[in-house]
Amino acid sequence: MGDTGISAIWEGIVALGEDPRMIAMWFIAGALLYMGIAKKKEPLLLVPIASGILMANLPLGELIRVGGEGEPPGFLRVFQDFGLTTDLIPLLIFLGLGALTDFAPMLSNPKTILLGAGAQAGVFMALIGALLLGMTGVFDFGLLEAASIGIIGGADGPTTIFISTRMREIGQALPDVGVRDIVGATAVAAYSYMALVPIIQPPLIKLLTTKKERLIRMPYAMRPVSRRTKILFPIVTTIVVSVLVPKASPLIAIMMFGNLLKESGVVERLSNTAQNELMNIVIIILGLSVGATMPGSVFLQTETIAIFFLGLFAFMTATVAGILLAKLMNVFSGGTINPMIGAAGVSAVPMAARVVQDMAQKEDPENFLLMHAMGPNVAGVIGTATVAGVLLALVPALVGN
Amino acid sequence: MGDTGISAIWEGIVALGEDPRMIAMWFIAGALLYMGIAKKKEPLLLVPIASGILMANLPLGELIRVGGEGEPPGFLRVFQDFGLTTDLIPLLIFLGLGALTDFAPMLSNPKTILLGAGAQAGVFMALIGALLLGMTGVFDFGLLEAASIGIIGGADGPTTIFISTRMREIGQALPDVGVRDIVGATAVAAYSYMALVPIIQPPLIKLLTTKKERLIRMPYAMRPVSRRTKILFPIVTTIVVSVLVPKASPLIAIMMFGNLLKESGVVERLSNTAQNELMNIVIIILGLSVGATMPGSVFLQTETIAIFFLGLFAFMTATVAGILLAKLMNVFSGGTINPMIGAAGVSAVPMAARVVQDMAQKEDPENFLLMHAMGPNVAGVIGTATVAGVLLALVPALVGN
Amino acid sequence: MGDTGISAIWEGIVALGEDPRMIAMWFIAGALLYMGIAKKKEPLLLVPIASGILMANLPLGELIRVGGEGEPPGFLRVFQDFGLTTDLIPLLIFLGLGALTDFAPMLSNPKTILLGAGAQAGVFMALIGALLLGMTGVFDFGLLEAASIGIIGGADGPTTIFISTRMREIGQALPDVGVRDIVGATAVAAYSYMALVPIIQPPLIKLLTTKKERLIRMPYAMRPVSRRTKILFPIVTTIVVSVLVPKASPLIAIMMFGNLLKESGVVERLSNTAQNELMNIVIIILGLSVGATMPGSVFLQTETIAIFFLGLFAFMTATVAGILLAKLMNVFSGGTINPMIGAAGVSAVPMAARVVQDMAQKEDPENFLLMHAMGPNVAGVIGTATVAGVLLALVPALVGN
Amino acid sequence: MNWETFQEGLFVSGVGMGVVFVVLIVLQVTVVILGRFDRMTEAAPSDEPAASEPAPSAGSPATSQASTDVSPGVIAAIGAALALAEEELSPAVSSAHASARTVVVHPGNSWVQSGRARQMSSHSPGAVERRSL
Amino acid sequence: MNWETFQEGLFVSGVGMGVVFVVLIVLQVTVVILGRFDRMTEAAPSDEPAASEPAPSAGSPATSQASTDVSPGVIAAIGAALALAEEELSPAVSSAHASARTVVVHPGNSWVQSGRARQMSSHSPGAVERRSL
Amino acid sequence: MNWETFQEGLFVSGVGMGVVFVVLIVLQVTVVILGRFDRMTEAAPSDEPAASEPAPSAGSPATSQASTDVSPGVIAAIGAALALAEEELSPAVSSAHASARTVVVHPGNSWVQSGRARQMSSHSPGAVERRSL
Ligand code: NA
Ligand code: NA
Ligand code: NA
Repeated sequence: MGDTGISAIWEGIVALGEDPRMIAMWFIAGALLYMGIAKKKEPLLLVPIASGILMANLPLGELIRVGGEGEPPGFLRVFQDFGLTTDLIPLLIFLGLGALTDFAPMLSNPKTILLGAGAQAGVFMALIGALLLGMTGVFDFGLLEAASIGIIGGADGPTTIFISTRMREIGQALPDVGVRDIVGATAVAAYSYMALVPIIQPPLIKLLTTKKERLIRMPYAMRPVSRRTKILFPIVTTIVVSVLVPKASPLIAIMMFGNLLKESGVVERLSNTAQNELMNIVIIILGLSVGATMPGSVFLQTETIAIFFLGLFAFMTATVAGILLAKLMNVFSGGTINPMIGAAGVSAVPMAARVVQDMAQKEDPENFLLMHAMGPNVAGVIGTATVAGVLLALVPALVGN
Repeated sequence: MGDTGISAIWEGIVALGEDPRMIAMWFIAGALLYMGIAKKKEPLLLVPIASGILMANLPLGELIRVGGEGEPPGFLRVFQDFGLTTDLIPLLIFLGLGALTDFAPMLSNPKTILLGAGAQAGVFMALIGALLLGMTGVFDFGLLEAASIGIIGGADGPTTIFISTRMREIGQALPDVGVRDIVGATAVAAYSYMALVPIIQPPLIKLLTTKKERLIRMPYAMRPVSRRTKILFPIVTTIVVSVLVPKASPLIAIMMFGNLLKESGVVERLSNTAQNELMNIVIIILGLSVGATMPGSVFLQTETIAIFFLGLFAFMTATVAGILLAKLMNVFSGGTINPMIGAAGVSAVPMAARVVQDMAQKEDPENFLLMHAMGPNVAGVIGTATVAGVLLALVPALVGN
Repeated sequence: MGDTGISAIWEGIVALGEDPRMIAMWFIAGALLYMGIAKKKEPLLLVPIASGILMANLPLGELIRVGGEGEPPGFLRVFQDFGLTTDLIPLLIFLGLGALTDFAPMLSNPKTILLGAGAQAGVFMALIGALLLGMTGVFDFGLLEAASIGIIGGADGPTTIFISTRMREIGQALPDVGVRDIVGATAVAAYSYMALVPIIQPPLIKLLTTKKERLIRMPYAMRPVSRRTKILFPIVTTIVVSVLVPKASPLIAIMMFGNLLKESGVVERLSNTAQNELMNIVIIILGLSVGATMPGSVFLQTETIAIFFLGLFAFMTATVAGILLAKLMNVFSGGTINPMIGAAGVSAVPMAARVVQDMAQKEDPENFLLMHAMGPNVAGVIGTATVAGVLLALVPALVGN
Repeated sequence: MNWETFQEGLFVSGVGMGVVFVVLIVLQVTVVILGRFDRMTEAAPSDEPAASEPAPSAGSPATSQASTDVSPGVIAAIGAALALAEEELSPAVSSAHASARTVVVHPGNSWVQSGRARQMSSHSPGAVERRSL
Repeated sequence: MNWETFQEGLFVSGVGMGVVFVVLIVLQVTVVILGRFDRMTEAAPSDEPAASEPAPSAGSPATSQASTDVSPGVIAAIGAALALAEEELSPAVSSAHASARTVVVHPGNSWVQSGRARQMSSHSPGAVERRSL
Repeated sequence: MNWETFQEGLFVSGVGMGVVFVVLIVLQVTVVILGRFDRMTEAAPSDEPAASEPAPSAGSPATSQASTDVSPGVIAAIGAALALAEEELSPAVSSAHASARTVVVHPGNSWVQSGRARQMSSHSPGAVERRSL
């Protein structure tokens, strides 16, 4: 009895001494909380994610325990099993995002849609970069990990979580394949760099565009978009993308369903709930669950550093590719496209578009590019979902061979 | 590698070619969206249901896949398994409906309660009709399917979904019994005809009532209902119905709990959430889940046409039976009951009651029947839940023999 | 066929005759509804709990059935299995409570924190009392039951439900240990006595304090608390308590996460949802689930009476211990602490603090003690969560030997 | 499919219609009784706001006739403890309650007016959306 | 890790970029067509609000070429029953609908203005919080 | 039930009360330290709003003493990369932040007033409903 009691009293401190990586993770959680709260960068996700990291690094790990002997799985483990592993939570975020997204800027200016494709090159540059690092033997990256790292370049949080969870699960289901759990690292990288878009992009934009290009005005008397078009767009997009890339259909169909709730105009109460209460509940669960994938023993690996560098590389190459494609289109369109809007193709809605707007106004206060940049911006979301579908279709088949 | 890639690229188009019924279902989804969005008929359910149909008919069926090999069950499959098959979702709708329903018109005018019974004849007429069609050998309807089809006549969406899911599950659990999956067809029929009540009922009402009957005024100085009665009613009803028809207790107890939240007046925040946010979340899940029961291969059967005809027949016979009972009561009450209010017994709250109100005012602008028609209207909901309990008690026992 | 039908028609009445304890439970449910609705005492929990009791005591128990043969588990059984047994629901309540709690009164006046410890003596007095009753051989109380009964003295509903569910599950998982299901009894006792705090505490306070002591004024020019401190407090508390009492970490970490959502000020939409819509949904599920643990056959035992008496004893000894500790602190602080605020250490936020405020103002209308009493009040919540962690760490180990 | 199934369908229909009428008649009687009780208390307003609630408590001896392993004393003790405990706490509460009663006792005209108002406004979109889910 | 994996990565990248361009080009064409259709109906406003919707229904014979065990007649019957049933119910509804159409047909200036307004207010905190989850 | 169980109960009680006092004393000390820190920064307001946050980062070498297979350099690199990256972006943000600080530094009187107001209004139904779940 005495032994039981005494060991129980000290067990927290003992556990901490045995795995001091927990303490290191407290500081990482603190840094993310600082970024979210003091710097107000992506607080909606960073505060829950950082809290999840903290909860996953408390002695004995009560909140992420597997359970058994009368003890249920830990609070965060339940969320992970029923929300993350089933894709439910990232897809419900997509539902809310769909209900929040206004595709009108893209619909009224269809030629900017293509710019959403260019920026996806960042995904594949980072994927190849990860494989190259894997070939050095220092970092343990296979095709599954490379796909998860690459998708960071899509600058889309839920898609990143969706793909990295899928890749981990697929790897674990294959008997002969090892896979690292990098869900937390890729998610934190994605959200961190989305927060840092206003720092990452401007130097690259300046480097790759001439002042004359940046001064190109684009008329903002855009073509009006009928309600019918706004309603038909999500329906048609669901069908088109799903036929061409069936594995992208969950992401696209659910985002477009959310958008249909909004644009139909007849189910406002459903649209509001999808945007607000349901979204908030899901954000809390998503953030905590993702944070909880990062016990120190999982996160504090050399690979994590590589993931953060590759993620930054992905954001940068995506920006570069977007701008280069826009420059090309500018040439062919007779100088009517400001190449800066190509940088908005990296998604990170609406930060990337706002960066373009700010840079344009700095050089010419009368130049309003926001609406033109929103086109590639939201097209980039569709582009990244498409890329996710391609990865889901090809990677497991290649790895499974 | 090349093979894997090439087959993956075309797999969506190939799958579509192999099962073009998907394309047919897109048009059905489109028709339901048109009814919901352009015609504003039952949009809250029809928009999600139609979207669910669309999602269930995309190549490879990613959203309704069973899962395995590192892939979780599809988004809609998860909802179906955890929401529809467990009754959770239809019952949560009942919770919200209870919190939305005002039983005062019924409580202040108890003699109209009985009119909620007459209209239930429509359920059983359609049930027998389905069995007769089954006897022709053309349509594959047994007692389980007949019960699911009959309940369409209850004009109550969640009850229809509840019963048809139950019947399907019971049939699948019985080793020697085959059962068709007609959840989607019965649900779409129920909601479609509820939307069409203003078209279906008026000709029947005109046919079965004389102008003199339709001119009967009913005094609207109704007896006040005390708060105590409003609070005791849901409690007593739960007990009475559950003792008489135990299998109806989930539907009744949960609807009455919702009503108690409202009428108690002390838990407004719970009542509001049950009516709004929770309800909206549940409606989205219910609609998508029901829609997802309709892949083309399941829905496009000869039986589906029969279900739609029998559903219409059920609505019509329910209306006729309600009117005839009201005529009878009018005779016995010395001409003080306008027989039209019998038609409101088919539920479809509040459309059926409003049809009666409109027809009364067309002939006599000073005749206000809405509150009198709301009595049978809400009593019809209790009646249909009772019928559901009877079906759940008798049908499995009879089929299992 | 006739037999099946006839037995089905009477089965409700027959079941009622076979177990009339159901009827007794209706009156208990009625008494709780009366307390909640007419007396407006703790209606948020008592109305759902009483409704859950009613639903668990309907013939055939459709809402709490285990399921099988095509029938899913009952509505309330699903909630119990996925919400109560997994700790999810009590912990989500803690999330909302954290987002609702203002720790500023405690942070600005740290010396009152210790008063949150004294009142925990009530927990252990009741625990020992339960064991003494168990030794008489009349009541079947072992250490598991005694822990569940003791925690009633924490005056904290979700913690009580959390511990009594844990103890039940731990007992059921141990092959050689019997355990009673007293979740419902302890929960009802906790909420009932929380409602009765304004009756239970004043006589004890009067008995144990002199008029001179009750007249002690405490200055209300409290030290301001910086936003940084408010933000750091939940983070540091999570770490400190979790290191010292790892088994308390779920309760503390999640409550503190809720508080961080509020105090961070940057995620207001998440904080609002945690306090409102999510909280309301969880309250409904919690109340119904807890109520549903009380079929008459489980609740109507001699042990239940003992639980209610021990619960009252726990509240009383907690109050006494809190006051005595405050008297001691008053002596050492040179007469600057009004001993009445010790009674607020029993939690029951904010009733216990308000009792102190009311009693102070009755004797001296210029004496404002509410903010000083709120310190021990919220510290008592942390204290009770700590006690819960100790119980979870020690009791299973001792019982399992 | 066959004749036997059809007979079963007829049987279900007969029982079903019968049960529905029985249930709704019982409910109708219940509602009438509740209404009578309202008018009784309206005529002679009592100070016990929900006298109907404790009353059945007294009627619980019915349960003692059955074969329970719990004595009615146990039931009565638990029920009574709960029922007694919450007797009047503060005059403020009970007076607030009393004024609420007043509203309940004489709500006649206002209710009718609101009913009429509801009839008039029944075409508002809010009313339309309220049901049919 | 090895050379083969690297090649697979290159293959995935090539296919991926190709598919993304194809998908977005197809979407672009679709949007252009939807826009053309808008301007057509703007030029000659028709009384059929969503004429595009029933039209494809007629196009469904395409399905009959495949090996389904359901005749196109069945499909057509179901689709038509649903589509026909909801034809105009009351003048109130259709006139409300018509006025909604008017807004759709001539939204030009107001839309541009609101777009511009959004540009100006794009730094408001509400706008910032809206996305990037 | 037996004597041994009773002894276990006493043991649990003793440990429990001891741990509760230890935990709350540690918390009390923590809160006092946080408060001291507030008054320090109040006396000499610094421009680093959350100087306490980076500080522990420097203290992380403690972790290097233990047997981890990760060098402290790795930890420091990750932590630093995250902490450094978000340094000031735009003057608008930092000035908004600075004004928020001002409120934090001198909230004295208003807080006391609001506290008093809360005392006065503590009987409102909203306040009552807030807790006790
Ligand atoms: Na993107
Ligand atoms: Na009905
Ligand atoms: Na406490």
